[in-house]
Amino acid sequence: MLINVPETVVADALRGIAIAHPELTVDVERRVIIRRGAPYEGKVGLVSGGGSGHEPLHGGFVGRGMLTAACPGEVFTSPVPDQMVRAAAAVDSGAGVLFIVKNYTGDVLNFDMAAELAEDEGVQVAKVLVNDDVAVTDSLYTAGRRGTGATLFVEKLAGAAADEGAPLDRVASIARQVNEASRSFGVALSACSTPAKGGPTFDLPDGELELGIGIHGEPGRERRAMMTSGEIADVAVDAVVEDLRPEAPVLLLVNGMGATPLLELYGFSAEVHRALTERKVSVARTLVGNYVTSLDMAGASVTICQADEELLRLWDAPVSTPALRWGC
Amino acid sequence: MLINVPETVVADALRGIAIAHPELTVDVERRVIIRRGAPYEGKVGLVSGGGSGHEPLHGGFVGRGMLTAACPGEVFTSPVPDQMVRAAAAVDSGAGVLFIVKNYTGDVLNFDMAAELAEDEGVQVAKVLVNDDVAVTDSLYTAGRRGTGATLFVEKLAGAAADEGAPLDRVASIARQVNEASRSFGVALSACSTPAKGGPTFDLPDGELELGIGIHGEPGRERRAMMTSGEIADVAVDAVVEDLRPEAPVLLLVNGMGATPLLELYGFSAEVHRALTERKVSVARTLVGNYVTSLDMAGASVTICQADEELLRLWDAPVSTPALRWGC
Amino acid sequence: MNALPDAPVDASFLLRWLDTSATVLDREANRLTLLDSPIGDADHGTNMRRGFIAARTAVGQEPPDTPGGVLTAIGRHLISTVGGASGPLYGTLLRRAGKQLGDEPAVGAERLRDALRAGVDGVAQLGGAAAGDKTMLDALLPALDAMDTALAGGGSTTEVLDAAAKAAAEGAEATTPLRARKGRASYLGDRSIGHQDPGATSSALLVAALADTAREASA
Amino acid sequence: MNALPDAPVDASFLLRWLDTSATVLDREANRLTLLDSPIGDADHGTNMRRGFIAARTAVGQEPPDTPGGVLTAIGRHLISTVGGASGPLYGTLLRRAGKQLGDEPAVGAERLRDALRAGVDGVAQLGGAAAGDKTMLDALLPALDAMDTALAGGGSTTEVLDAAAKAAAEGAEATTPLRARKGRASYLGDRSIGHQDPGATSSALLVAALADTAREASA
Ligand SMILES: Nc1ncnc2c1ncn2[C@@H]1O[C@H](COP(=O)(O)OP(=O)(O)O)[C@@H](O)[C@H]1O
Ligand SMILES: Nc1ncnc2c1ncn2[C@@H]1O[C@H](COP(=O)(O)OP(=O)(O)O)[C@@H](O)[C@H]1O
Ligand SMILES: [Mg+2]
Ligand SMILES: [Mg+2]
Ligand SMILES: [Mg+2]
Ligand SMILES: [Mg+2]
Repeated sequence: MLINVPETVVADALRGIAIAHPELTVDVERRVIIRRGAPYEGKVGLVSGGGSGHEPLHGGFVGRGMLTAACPGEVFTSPVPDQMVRAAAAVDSGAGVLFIVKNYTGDVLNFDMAAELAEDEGVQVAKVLVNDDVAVTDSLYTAGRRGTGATLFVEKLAGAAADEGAPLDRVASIARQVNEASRSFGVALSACSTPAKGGPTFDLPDGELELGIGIHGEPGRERRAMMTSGEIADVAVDAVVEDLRPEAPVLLLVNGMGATPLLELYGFSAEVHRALTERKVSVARTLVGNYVTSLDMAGASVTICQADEELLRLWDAPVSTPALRWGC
Repeated sequence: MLINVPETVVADALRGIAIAHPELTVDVERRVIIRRGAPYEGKVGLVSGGGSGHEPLHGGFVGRGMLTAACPGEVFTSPVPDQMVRAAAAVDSGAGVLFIVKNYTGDVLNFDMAAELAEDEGVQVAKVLVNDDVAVTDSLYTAGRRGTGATLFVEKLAGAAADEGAPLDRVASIARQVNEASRSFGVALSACSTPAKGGPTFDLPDGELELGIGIHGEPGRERRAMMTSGEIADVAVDAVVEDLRPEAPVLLLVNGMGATPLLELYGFSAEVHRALTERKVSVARTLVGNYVTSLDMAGASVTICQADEELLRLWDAPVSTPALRWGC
Repeated sequence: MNALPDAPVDASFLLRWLDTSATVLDREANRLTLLDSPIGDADHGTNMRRGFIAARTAVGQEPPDTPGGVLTAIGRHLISTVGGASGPLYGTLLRRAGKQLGDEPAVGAERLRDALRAGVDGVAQLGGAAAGDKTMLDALLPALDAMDTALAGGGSTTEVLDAAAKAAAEGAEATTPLRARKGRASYLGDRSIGHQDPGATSSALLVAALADTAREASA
Repeated sequence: MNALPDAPVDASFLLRWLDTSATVLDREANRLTLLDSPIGDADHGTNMRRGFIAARTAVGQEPPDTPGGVLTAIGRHLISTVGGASGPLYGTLLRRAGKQLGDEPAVGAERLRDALRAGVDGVAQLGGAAAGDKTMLDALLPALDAMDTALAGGGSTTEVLDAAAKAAAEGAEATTPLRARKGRASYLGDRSIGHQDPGATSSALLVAALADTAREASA
C-alpha cells in the first residue's frame, strides 16, 4: 500500500486534498471538507460522510451543485458525530441542513447523534437514508439494504435542488424520491486491502467472483465461477430491473470499485446498456467511472434511477466538484 | 478481468465510450475517437494515440481545449497508421495537424508512417515526441526515454494553444517546450494483468516494489523492499528534480497507475508536495488522479513541468473533456 | 468462595479498568480486526484501540472523582473517537451506566450490575438488536445474567465479575454458529455462520478487564 | 545434400508460406506473449497472430500472381493490423523484399536471399538496431548469412532455407544472454539479460515456415 502508517492514512489524504483543491476548505484536524464560501445565503446545506476508502465519494463531490460539506471517517468506519456537528454549523445559512446518510448501522447511529446535537445548537436538520442495494434481500433479518451507488444520484440531484434555492423540506423530499427510485447491484472480482488489515479482507481465488457485494470489502451473498462481462451485466441488470420495474427512462451509473481499469469498465457499460435495452428499459443518461469505490477492489456496480422530467433537469444542472463537473 | 474475450476488449470499450459520451464521435470499426464538430475552422487539429490500457489517456482527453482525436491501439500495442491517417483527415481544417507521440518504438514507427501517408493526402503534419521518463537513463543504449505522465501536460497545453487559434508551428513549439520542461518517475506496487496474458505481466511479491516503471506493465529498473509513501515521494522527487533542476514554479501531476485508491494517492501527493518544498521547488498547480494508467497496476508516478507565465495561462484555460474539465 | 475483602468500585477502580482495557485492546486489536474481516469490514480492532487509547489519555488528564463520572466521560470520548457501529453503542453503554450511578463516590457489585444493565438496555434500544442476533449483546447479556446469579449467591465483587467474564467469553464463543441479523455481518446471510462476532469478542475482553481490575484491587 | 528438384519460389509458394506462418503463429502466440512478458509488454504473440491471420484472409481473397506482389501485399496488411514495433518492422521487411522482387513470376533461392537481405536492411534502417541489440535482427541476420554460405556451397532452395531456419533458431536462442539496446526490453537495462527476445523468436518461426514450405513443395 502507498501509505505511511495505517493511523495517518486519512489525515495524509486530507492534506493532499487541501493542496490539490484550493476551492475546498479542508479541516484536517477535525476532518471536515467544506465548500469554500459556505454558508451560502438562503441555501440549504448538504452534508454527507461515511467511512473513508470510497473516494471520490464524498469529499470529491463537495462543490457547487452537490455537497456543501463531507465528513470522512477512518477507513470503512463511520465518522463520529463531532464531525457532522461541525460541518452542519459551518454550512448552515439558516435555511437548514440535509444529512445524506448511507444505511449502515454505524453511519445511522453517528449521524443520528450528530443531528440531535446540531439541533441543540439551533441548526434545522433533515435526514435522508440511502438504501439502494438490492443484494440485501430479507431486510427483516438484516440491517436493511445498504447505501451504495445511489448516493451519487442523491447528492447530485438534491445538490442541484439546493443550488436552485429550494427549501429544506423540498430538498429532502427530492433526496428521498431519488433514493426510492434507485437500485444498485455490485460484483467483486477481487477483495480489497485495508491499511489496518494490511491484506485482502477476504480470499477470492482467481477465476471466481462475488455477487452482491457492498462497498466495505465485505464478501457478497454468493460466489460463482468467473463470468464474462456480458453475463455479469445480465445478472446485475436483472437484479435492479426486477426490483425497481422502471416505467420511465433511467439515469445509469456504471461504477468501478476502484481497481477495475476504465477500459474494462467502458466495455462493461456497453454490456449493461445492451442488457437494459433488451429488457425494454431506456437510458436517459449514462455515467461511467470509479465514483463509489471500495479501495483497490476490482469489480463494478450498476445503479439505475428512474427519472422524471424534473430529475433529468436536476441531473443536467451545473455541477462543479473535484470528481463530477459539467455545465459550468 | 471484467471482459468478454481478449479480442474484443478495445471494441467493447469504444462502444461504451460512445454511449457515455455523446459529445464524441466514436468510430468503433476504424478505432478513432473524434471531437464532435471537428474539423474546427482555422484551428490546428491535435491527434494522439497509443496502446489501450492507459485510460483515460487518450480518448478521455478529446474535447475542447485538448485533443481533437485519439487513436487507441490494442492493449499496450501502438495503433496502426490507418487510424492516424483517418483521424488526421477528419480533424484537419486546413490549419494542419499535430501528432502527439509517446516515445516507444512502436508508436514512433506507426505515427511516422501515418504522417507520411497523411501528408501524401495533403494534410500538413507536425510531430512532437514525448519522452519525459527519467527512469530510462543511458539513452544511448536504449530506445530512449519513454513518454509517460508529461503526455497529459503536452496535450492540455498544446490543446489550449490550438483552441486559442495558434498556428501549427506555434502549437508544435509549445508542445515541444512542454515536453522539454517535463520529467516523470513511476513506481509500481503490483504488476498489471493484460487480457492477452490473462495474469500479471511480472511477479512482484507482496512487500516489494518496482522503481522506475513505465506504463506498459514492464518491470522497473530496480526492485526494493516496500517503502513508506514519504520515502517513495523522496525517491521520485529526487529523480525528477535532479534531472530537470527547475528554476520556476512547476505544474505537478501525481498520477495513479490504475489500482491505487484515491485515498492513498492524495496522501502520496501530500508527501510529494512536502518533498518538492524541501528541495525548494515551488508548485504552481497540482493535479491528482488516475490519468495515465497501466490497467490495474497499483502504484503512482510523479510528473513535474517547469511553467512560465504562458504555460500557466494555457493550463488554466478552459478544457472540457471526459476526464479533465475546468473553466467551462 | 474466597475470603478476600470486597474492593469498592470507585473512580480509581474504573480508571484502572480503563487503563487495563486500553492495554488489552491495543494488544488484541489485530485479532479483533481479523475477526471483523470475513464477516465485516476489518476495522473493529483499530476502532476499539483508537477509542480506548484516546479515552485513556483524555480522561486521565482530568479524571472525574466518581465512578459515574468516569464512565460517562469514557462514553463521551468513545462516541467522539471510535466511529462505526461500535462507537455509539459502547459510548451509549458507558454513558447510560455512568448516568445511572449518579454522583455516588463508590458502589458495590450490585449497583454496578444495575448500572451496566441500564447501559446494555441502552445498547439494545439504540441498535435494535436482541439476544441471538450475533452482536455484542450476546456477550453482554449473559454477563449480566451471570452477575445476577453470583450476586444472588452472595459472591464478592471479584467473584461476581469473574462470573461475568466467564459468561461473556462463553457468550462470545457461542456467537460462532449464529446467523447475524444486525450490523454488517447480516448482509452475508448464511455466510455469516461459522465466524465469531468481533463486537461480542471485544465485549468479553472489556468484562474480563473488569474482573482483572477487581482481582488486582483485592489482592 | 539431397537430390530433390528445386522448388521455384512463386506466388503460390509464398501464399503457402503465409498460410503456414499464420497457423504457426496462431499456435505459438501464447509462447511469444509469455516471452514478451518479463522484458516487454506481453503482446507480441497476439500482435503477430492478429496480423498474420488478417493478412492470410485479406491476401487470400485477391491473391497477387507474383512472389513480389504477395510479399508486398502481406507487408501492407501487417502494417495495417499488427501495430506495435513489430508491425511496421515486419511490414517494411516484406514490402521491401517484395519490391526488390519486382514482377518476376518465380525466383530461385539466390534472388529470394537478395530480396530478404533488402527487407532486413529496411528493418535495420527503420528501427536503428544492429546485430547484438537483442532484436529480431539477431535471428534474421544469421539466417541471411547462412543462406549466403549454403548458396555458395551450391545448396538447393530447401537446403538453403533449412540452413537459414537453423541459423535463425540459434540466433533467437543466442539472444538470451544479451542486454537489450532497442525496443521496450532496453528499458530494463541489465534486467533484460537472461530472457529470449520475442521478436527474434517470431522471426525464427517465420524463417522455419519458409523452410517447411520449401520442403513440402519439393516432396
Ligand atoms: N445493531 C447492533 N446492535 C448491537 N451491536 C451491534 C449492532 N451492529 C453491530 N454491532 C456490533 O458491532 C460490531 C462491529 O463493530 P465495528 O466493526 O467497530 O463497526 P462497523 O460494523 O461499523 O465497522 C459487531 O461485531 C457487533 O457486535
Ligand atoms: N528498433 C528495433 N529494431 C528491430 N527490432 C525491434 C526493434 N524494437 C523492437 N523490436 C522487436 O520487436 C519485438 C517486440 O514486438 P512487439 O511486442 O510486437 O511490439 P512492442 O514492443 O511495441 O510491444 C522485440 O522483441 C524485438 O525483436
Ligand atoms: Mg466499519
Ligand atoms: Mg506493445
Ligand atoms: Mg467493522
Ligand atoms: Mg510487445
